[in-house]
Amino acid sequence: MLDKNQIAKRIAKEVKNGQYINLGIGIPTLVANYIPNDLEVVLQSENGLLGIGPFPKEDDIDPDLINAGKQTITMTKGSALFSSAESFAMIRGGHVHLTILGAMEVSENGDIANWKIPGKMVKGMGGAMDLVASAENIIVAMQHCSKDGKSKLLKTCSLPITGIKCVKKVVTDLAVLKILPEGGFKLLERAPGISVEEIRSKTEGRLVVEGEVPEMDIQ
Amino acid sequence: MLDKNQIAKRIAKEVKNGQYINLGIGIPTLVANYIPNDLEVVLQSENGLLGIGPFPKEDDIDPDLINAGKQTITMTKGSALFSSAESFAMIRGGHVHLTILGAMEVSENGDIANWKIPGKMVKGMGGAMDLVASAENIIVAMQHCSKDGKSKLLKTCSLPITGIKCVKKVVTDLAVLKILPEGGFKLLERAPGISVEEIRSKTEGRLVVEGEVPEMDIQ
Amino acid sequence: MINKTIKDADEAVKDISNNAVLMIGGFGLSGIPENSITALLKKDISGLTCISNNAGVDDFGIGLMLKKRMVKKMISSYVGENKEFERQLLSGELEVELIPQGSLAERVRAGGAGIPAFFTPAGVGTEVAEGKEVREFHGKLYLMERWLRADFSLVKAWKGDTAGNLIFKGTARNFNPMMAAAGTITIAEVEELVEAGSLDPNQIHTPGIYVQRIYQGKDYEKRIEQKTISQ
Amino acid sequence: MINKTIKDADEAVKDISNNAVLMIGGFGLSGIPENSITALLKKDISGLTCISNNAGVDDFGIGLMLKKRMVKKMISSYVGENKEFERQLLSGELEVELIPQGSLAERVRAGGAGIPAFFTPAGVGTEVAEGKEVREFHGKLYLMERWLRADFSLVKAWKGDTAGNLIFKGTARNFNPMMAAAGTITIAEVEELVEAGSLDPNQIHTPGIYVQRIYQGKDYEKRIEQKTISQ
Repeated sequence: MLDKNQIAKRIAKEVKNGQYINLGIGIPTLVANYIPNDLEVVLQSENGLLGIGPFPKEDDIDPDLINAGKQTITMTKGSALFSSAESFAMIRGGHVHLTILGAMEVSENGDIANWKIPGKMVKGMGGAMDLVASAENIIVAMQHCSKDGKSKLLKTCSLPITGIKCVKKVVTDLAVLKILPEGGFKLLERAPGISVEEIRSKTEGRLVVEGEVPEMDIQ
Repeated sequence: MLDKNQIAKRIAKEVKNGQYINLGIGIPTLVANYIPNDLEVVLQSENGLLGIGPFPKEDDIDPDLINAGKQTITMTKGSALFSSAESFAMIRGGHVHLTILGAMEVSENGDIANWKIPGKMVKGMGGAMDLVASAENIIVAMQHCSKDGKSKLLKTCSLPITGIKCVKKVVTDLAVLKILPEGGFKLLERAPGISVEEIRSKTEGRLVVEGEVPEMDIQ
Repeated sequence: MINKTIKDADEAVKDISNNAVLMIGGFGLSGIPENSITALLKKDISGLTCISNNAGVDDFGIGLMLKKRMVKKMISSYVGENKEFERQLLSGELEVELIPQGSLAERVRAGGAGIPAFFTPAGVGTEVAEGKEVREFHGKLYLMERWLRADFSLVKAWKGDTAGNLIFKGTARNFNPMMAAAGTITIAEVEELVEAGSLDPNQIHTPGIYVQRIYQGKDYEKRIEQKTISQ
Repeated sequence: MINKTIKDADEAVKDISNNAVLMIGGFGLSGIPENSITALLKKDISGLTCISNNAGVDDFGIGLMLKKRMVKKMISSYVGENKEFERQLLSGELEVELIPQGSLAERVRAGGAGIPAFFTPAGVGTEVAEGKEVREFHGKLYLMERWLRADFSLVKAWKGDTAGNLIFKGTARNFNPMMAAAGTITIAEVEELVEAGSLDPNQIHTPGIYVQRIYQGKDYEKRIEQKTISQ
């Protein structure tokens, strides 16, 4: 079973040279730590920055420079600042190649729910609805099951959804799964030591298994 | 009968303190020369400038600084540069208070034609259609009649129109006329020495004359 | 050049009264109009509609206006980080309209730019789409969204000049430029107010045409929500 | 940072072929991509659709492409100042779509921003409205206009860096930023190309994400159409 950093590490392998990438809050933010140094990529912050750098040293903190999670950040060389309208013009216009975000539920046809639990929690969708409706490639980082053991990979989402038919791939603590165009979670890789049977028992949506399923490489 | 500069001079009296103004090509451009110095106004150039200054001295010519008529210009203090999208956002959003432009025809309900003569001339509408559809106050500067003596103040425009029910006032070589909300040219002022009868005979659209019509003050 | 300078925050907000619709710039606590909010808090008004990406935190920013019960309705994309907000929301005391962040940014931009409606893919198939027109373009579904405009827009810039031109700094720009354009009366507070002619016209983020009042702000706290450092 | 630098104009336009849809920045002859146009003129291609506010003059800019009969269709707001253009138009050799300048600017912006359609008042009641949906909002009539996108956008900036970030100068900015965002492949030529990190991130007009290729231009003529001086 992978921990958060291992999930992030596995997702980092999906990143390609030359991509502009939006990382959501939580596990997705950790992905930045594992992107190989030989890849040239640019991280977008939806509050108006292309070129997120590492967190600042104590002396370099600038309250006028934060990411979408309101964390203090720095800028890389060649970065650019802009308004929120320009930021979402980029996202909506398909200029951001890859979006990595967390989810509370994903359905077998690629629907995602991550913004609201009726009666319990309403923080708002922030930029998530724009991101999932726009990016050409959307990867979800999440736990395979909730804390009380219920599958979060479902036939249909039970929570209010954030977007329809948009998720392309899911990386959980147990597996890497691709959403098939015709619907269904195709099992691509297993976490080290996790059996296909265990994944099947913890996946409520249709699981598609073809041939031998390799273990993930998270080195 | 007024010459071009006198028409411009008369229109300059319509300008109010604190206004943002777009001046079209031709007579409207001349208006800038007659705006009283004690008025603070800002001239907009639709190709991306707020704060048009005087034409440059020979040594100050900058090919990267032109107005919508492609003339070399200068900038006033406190000016701002922006893109064409931002420029028309300003215009469409109603932030420009006054638009002064030329016309080939104006109708008694405020329609204007100034961009095309079928079969003869098609230069394009440029920014005129956006301006007339957006500005809260539109004043037309034009000759009362064409070179062959035909009235250009009509019941309905004969040429393809640029905008409907948008012109508020017309200043010609013969008169100042207000377009009434219910339709019709209300004669406000006569050019020095021009009789109401002459104006009536040269106005094809409905002319409304009430009481004594004063002569223009073009000092 | 038209001079937009006024004395201070109190003068800036003097005619904001009950039931006004306000836009308030900022993302989280970054780039919020601290002085104008402080001046508003001194006034005895209520029934406000606030359009702002966030709702501040419990003891800073719009959070203080919520605590004082000045706000009838919030229009935002994200309102976490705020217990008083959550309480008023769950108890029904506060009306809340949640909008995808990009739709919010674009609806405000459309308000300033005179575009009454446009189509966006954000929210298709979700509860955000309820009651909205859905239309297909090029094989993809889009929602029709309307412009947002405000009686007053409160924005905060880094530098500004007496003609109302504004320059923002870092990610404190965020919603401020669009809100400046979408307010009938736009009130800008700046960290540094200079004479018209002192700023490079090529570097202006918000042209002065959008700003009706500008003043020199003071005592900026610029509170940080998530101080994060690397060792 | 991703490096977008390429050698020169010839390399920049090498894969532009017959029937491509191009956007070309500039207003009049100001801010036009002189080097990219010159490189295009060396190629043996035709059937191009050119989206550009103007069509150059007889012996400069897009006018030269018209003379060489490379262009099948022009989409512009104003095409005066060009006799060859007028001849091809009146003879029917050239297809022309005239669009109000603000609608052109906004349609290009919409293309880059992923907004397939929006409403504008420009052209209501005129022949521009023919075949377009008309709708009333807040008591005023508006036309629905669609986005414009291009296979290639040719833009010209003052300064640029290797990451593709652009800064324009004066009124030479005009249509260049929106066109940069609306091209599948955007080719930027600049007067001064610098290393990523040399430009102030706060002063970038076009973020590098929109630019696929950037090169150092040369021999700018910057021809003036209406030299006007005050005595």
